[in-house]
Amino acid sequence: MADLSVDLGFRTLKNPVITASGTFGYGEEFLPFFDLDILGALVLKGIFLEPRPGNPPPRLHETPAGLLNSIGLAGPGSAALQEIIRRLHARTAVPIIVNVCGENDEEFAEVAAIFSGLEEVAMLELNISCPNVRKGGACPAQDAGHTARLVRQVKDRVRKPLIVKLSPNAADIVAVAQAAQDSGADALSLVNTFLGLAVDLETRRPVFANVYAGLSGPAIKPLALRLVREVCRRAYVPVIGMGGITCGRDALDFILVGASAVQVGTVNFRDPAAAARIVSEIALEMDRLNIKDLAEIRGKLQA
Amino acid sequence: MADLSVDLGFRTLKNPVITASGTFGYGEEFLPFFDLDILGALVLKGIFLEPRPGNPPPRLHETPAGLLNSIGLAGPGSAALQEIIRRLHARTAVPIIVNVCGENDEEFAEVAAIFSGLEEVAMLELNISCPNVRKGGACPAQDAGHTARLVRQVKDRVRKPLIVKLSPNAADIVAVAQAAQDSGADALSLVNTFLGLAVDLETRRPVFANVYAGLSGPAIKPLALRLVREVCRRAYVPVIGMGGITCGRDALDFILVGASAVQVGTVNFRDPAAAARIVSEIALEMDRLNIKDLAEIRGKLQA
Amino acid sequence: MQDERGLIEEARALGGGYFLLKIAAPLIAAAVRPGHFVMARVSPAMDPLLRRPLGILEGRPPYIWLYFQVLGSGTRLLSGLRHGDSLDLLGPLGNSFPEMPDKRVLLIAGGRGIVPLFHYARAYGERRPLVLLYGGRGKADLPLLERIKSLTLQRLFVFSEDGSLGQKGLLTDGLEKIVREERPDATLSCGPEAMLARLAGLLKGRGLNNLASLEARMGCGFGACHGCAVPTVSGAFRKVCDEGPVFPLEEIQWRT
Amino acid sequence: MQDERGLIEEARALGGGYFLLKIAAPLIAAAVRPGHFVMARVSPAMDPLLRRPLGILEGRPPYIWLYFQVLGSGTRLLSGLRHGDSLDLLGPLGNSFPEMPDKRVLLIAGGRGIVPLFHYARAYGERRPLVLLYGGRGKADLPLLERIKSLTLQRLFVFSEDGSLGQKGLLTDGLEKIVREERPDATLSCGPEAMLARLAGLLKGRGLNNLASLEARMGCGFGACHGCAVPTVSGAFRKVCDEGPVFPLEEIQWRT
Ligand SMILES: Cc1cc2nc3c(=O)[nH]c(=O)nc-3n(C[C@H](O)[C@H](O)[C@H](O)COP(=O)(O)OP(=O)(O)OC[C@H]3O[C@@H](n4cnc5c(N)ncnc54)[C@H](O)[C@@H]3O)c2cc1C
Ligand SMILES: Cc1cc2nc3c(=O)[nH]c(=O)nc-3n(C[C@H](O)[C@H](O)[C@H](O)COP(=O)(O)OP(=O)(O)OC[C@H]3O[C@@H](n4cnc5c(N)ncnc54)[C@H](O)[C@@H]3O)c2cc1C
Ligand SMILES: Cc1cc2nc3c(=O)[nH]c(=O)nc-3n(C[C@H](O)[C@H](O)[C@H](O)COP(=O)(O)O)c2cc1C
Ligand SMILES: Cc1cc2nc3c(=O)[nH]c(=O)nc-3n(C[C@H](O)[C@H](O)[C@H](O)COP(=O)(O)O)c2cc1C
Ligand code: FES
Ligand code: FES
Repeated sequence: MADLSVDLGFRTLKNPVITASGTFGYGEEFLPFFDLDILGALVLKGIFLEPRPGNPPPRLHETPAGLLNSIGLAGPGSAALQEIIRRLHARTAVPIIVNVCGENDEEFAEVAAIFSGLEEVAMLELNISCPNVRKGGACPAQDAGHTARLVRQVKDRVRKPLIVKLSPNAADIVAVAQAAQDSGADALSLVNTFLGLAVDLETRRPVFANVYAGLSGPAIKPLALRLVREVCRRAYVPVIGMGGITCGRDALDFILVGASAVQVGTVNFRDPAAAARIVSEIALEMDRLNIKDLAEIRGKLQA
Repeated sequence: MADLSVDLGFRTLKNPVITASGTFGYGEEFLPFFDLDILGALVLKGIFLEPRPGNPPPRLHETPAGLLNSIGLAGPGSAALQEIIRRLHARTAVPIIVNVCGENDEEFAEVAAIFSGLEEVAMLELNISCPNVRKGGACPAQDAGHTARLVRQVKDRVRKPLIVKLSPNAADIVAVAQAAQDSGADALSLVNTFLGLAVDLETRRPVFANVYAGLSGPAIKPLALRLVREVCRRAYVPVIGMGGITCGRDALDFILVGASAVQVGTVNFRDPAAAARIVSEIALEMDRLNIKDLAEIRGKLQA
Repeated sequence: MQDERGLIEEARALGGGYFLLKIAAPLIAAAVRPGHFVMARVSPAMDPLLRRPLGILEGRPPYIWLYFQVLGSGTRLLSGLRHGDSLDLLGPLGNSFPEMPDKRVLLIAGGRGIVPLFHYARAYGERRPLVLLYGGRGKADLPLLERIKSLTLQRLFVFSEDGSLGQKGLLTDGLEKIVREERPDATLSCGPEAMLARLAGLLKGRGLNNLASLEARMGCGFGACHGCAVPTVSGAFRKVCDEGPVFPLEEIQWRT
Repeated sequence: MQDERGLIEEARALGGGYFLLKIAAPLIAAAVRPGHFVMARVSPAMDPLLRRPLGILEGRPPYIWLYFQVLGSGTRLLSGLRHGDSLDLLGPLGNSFPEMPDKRVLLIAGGRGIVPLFHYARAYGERRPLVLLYGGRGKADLPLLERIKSLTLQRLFVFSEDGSLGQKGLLTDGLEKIVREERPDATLSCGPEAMLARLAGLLKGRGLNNLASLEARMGCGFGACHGCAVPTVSGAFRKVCDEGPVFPLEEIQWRT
């Protein structure tokens, strides 16, 4: 059988399939569906220092082959999450990645430091790209300078590998990617959701209180794949690609353009066992195409 | 019945539905399906000075609720198009808009000048945003400075109203919009297609010879609607919104965020009578919501 | 909770845009209780992308019944299912209405809100007297009435806004009198948000145990996306899919 | 050209992923000629977004027959159609094979490429002798054979790569001999691109009139999108949908 393992430099994963933040809850919601050890890793829902209620409903709006969300990073806060992580870790050996959020740079660093100190956590993913915190969708990942400052500040406070998650809404995502890696990011992940808008003609208001929301799902895959390729061409740290992946073929597309691993998001809602299915589909597809090892195709797009 | 007419300042359209360039051929292809006089206006497929063969196949690739195209602006050249326009004009009274292309600024101005002199042409749309001409998808509309220069140069040579078509791939579409209007654009239209990528794992090559291609269709609607709103907030000239419109409701969403009129693109392939259907759906929807006149809702999004 | 491929045994159009499906889904049928729902995958393609939540009208292993109203593209696709087709279902999901033995229970159903209450009456109606208040816009909105007559009910009150069936008016118009006469200990309700909000007002301070089953847009149906949150009077949000869909009526912050 | 809602009269699975639909579509049926195709809308939802091109196997007003192979999501959805369902069709589209009376015609069909040639034989076979060469990977790939026996053909040659039906081998392997023996004036062909490319080589310089029906990815099917272009030997592109799908074999620039 094909070798699905992935060497990130700082860590090896048994396969490239990671569940994406905010789409896999706190892991335990998926225990009824499959053994989480099947995954390469999982990323928990984004966490702030304190508990947050999240945005008022509606929080979701379906579009053709896409999903707009404005969850607003509802969550129990970092103290409660530590408990959840311990509980989860007792039930699975899958590497756990904490998605670190903050309203300001100090909070990012604070939250990162907390989870850097937690034995059960394998890595941190710095979510500097959530469009649902500030009105209008602004986030640190829209600016290379801010990203550099923030990553450095966080990096100083943590000892775990740090993945920096990028926004497709940046004017120049490649510049932001470079800023992040030059400032110490151990890996990059992209894309977070695209800023989108839905309106309600009846009320003449935006569907979401926050006006804009983040678009994810199969609709964005061609756009995400392009951005991941652009970032991979300049990145010297591993890149984790995502955006609209629904099957093994989709995942391999991201690896072909240079991603080391992938994250699987919205499809988890449609099909709770999707991530496990994608792991086997990747293996089957590799066997079919006689690919022994992911390195054989990683970044091998001829263009 | 509701009043669907649209006053663009320089011209009145009987309704806001315009068929988008490249998705409505040269008009005549749709004569079997409906009376073109039903439309507010139609835009012809983009034209260069000389005939162009277009890109090699494949030129299309379907994605979930979206279409990637890399037609490469195949076309008969401006001399032949004049004949086509005369023929079309003899069969319909619908305002004809010529989508003006160029490999360089001079060619844009040249083509614009030619069709500005043609009586049968109502307006010009300057396609500075096509991602399928240069490899990598670059186009003048990615840069405010280039846009300003080019629009001024074209404006000097034409007497017909000039619509400037913007690219969603610009780092700052609002800045480009401002440059275009400040340089004399009579109206703005957006969005052209989003840069996307599809790859073929079997051959390890991009699906398209040009690598990137343009994404259109319902998949992009939430993204397009946001960009149109952003541009409308700063525009003092009329804005023509488009991107993924498939029904009257979609069209009215764009008007609610501030568009004066809309263009209907990819859906014409799926449903050749779509544009005519959308005109009636708009009227029905306005009646249902007791909207007498489009001005009642134009730009009236409460956010 | 099961991820089960159901087989359509019977598909019936009931008129007025309402449909009834009888589905062989033995694992879900074996576990279902009144108030539970399923998430149904409406298309093998990516539009519609998400599953749709549907209450379970009745469960009699190996079958479950779904009853739904065509609203948009998801329910339209479901209405095209025929005998022999299959349907991916996730369920049973959510909490459920408690049995409350020895209590006098009033069931209040608006439109398609009949689903969990029908289930309740089917499951528990033979063991003690139940009163059902069922309302809709008009006759076409109440196509389940024939089937309801097969339930064991102590009393049935029917309301229609246009008077085409039962008493004319909103069911909330008749509520006060019915509560006075029937003296229930508890009410179980399901229906449009405006109806539930009005019920909350009418039932306040009467010392009854009022439980309502809510709807919300759902991303996943099993607690992972936090998309289905509803505000409560305490200011906190609750997830309809796994903390509900049944909540104390008083706990919800009604928007209307 | 009509935008017509067809009604499925009969849907049959033929095994091996092949399906046959009998559709009441009187306007299209009245106008159809061999070589024509339709664009079928495969979903009311937005994925798949585009219609799919399918050749017309036969037209006998008010019916047309479609024969297709499940390849991806569009054809999979079509395979779920049942008696009583409807299907939006645009057609008939494209040019067609000329009748060529008084000519000895050899039909060459690879796999699903049988469709326009079956149609041709049905329409013109009774008026003069036709020879059909039909090939596929194996028996499961040639499920139309039974139906083909109902055609009036002078001779029928069957090839399968695995030898499970007819002669073992590619149909192009047998071509030379058949051409020598049957002495056709013209060949009409349809099949995989590799087969057509090979045919072009084999038939070159023999003075025959060789016409082939091509496939291409289509956006619209009626000339508007320029998505279906194929390169010709002159360097120019031709649109398969409205300048084709039938072209002189020699005119096409084969990629293989
Ligand atoms: C727990 C639960 C149980 C349900 N049980 C049933 C049932 O037994 N029978 C039944 O007919 N329906 C039931 N519903 C409602 C059903 O889920 C929706 O009608 C369905 O999802 C609509 O899907 P659609 O694709 O047809 O419509 P869409 O195209 O998704 O929507 C059509 C219109 O309805 C609005 N809408 C859609 N879903 C909701 C929602 N949840 N809340 C508010 N507005 C919405 C949309 O904004 C749109 O305007 C239930 C809902 C929940 C949450
Ligand atoms: C004029 C014409 C007539 C046709 N007649 C018939 C017919 O009678 N019966 C029949 O079974 N098929 C016929 N086809 C082919 C048929 O249109 C395709 O098989 C169908 O569109 C595939 O759709 P899908 O959604 O199932 O597959 P998709 O998901 O679209 O594609 C599945 C796989 O096939 C590839 N593919 C899809 N379409 C094409 C194409 N046109 N060329 C090359 N690769 C492609 C895709 O890249 C993908 O790998 C015809 C095509 C044309 C152009
Ligand atoms: C409901 C929802 C919640 C999300 N929450 C988070 C989050 O907390 N942190 C984060 O970094 N990304 C979050 N995301 C973004 C996803 O992790 C992912 O980047 C994005 O959805 C694109 O991948 P997909 O198309 O596979 O879903 C969320 C996405 C969705 C749909
Ligand atoms: C096949 C195709 C060809 C196109 N050709 C042109 C063109 O020639 N000139 C142009 O300005 N836009 C062109 N476009 C872009 C459309 O006019 C429109 O901006 C875009 O498709 C978004 O709208 P839609 O989602 O409704 O299709 C083309 C789009 C498609 C799909
Ligand atoms: S629907 Fe996803 S958490 Fe409730
Ligand atoms: S398919 Fe659109 S031009 Fe041929």
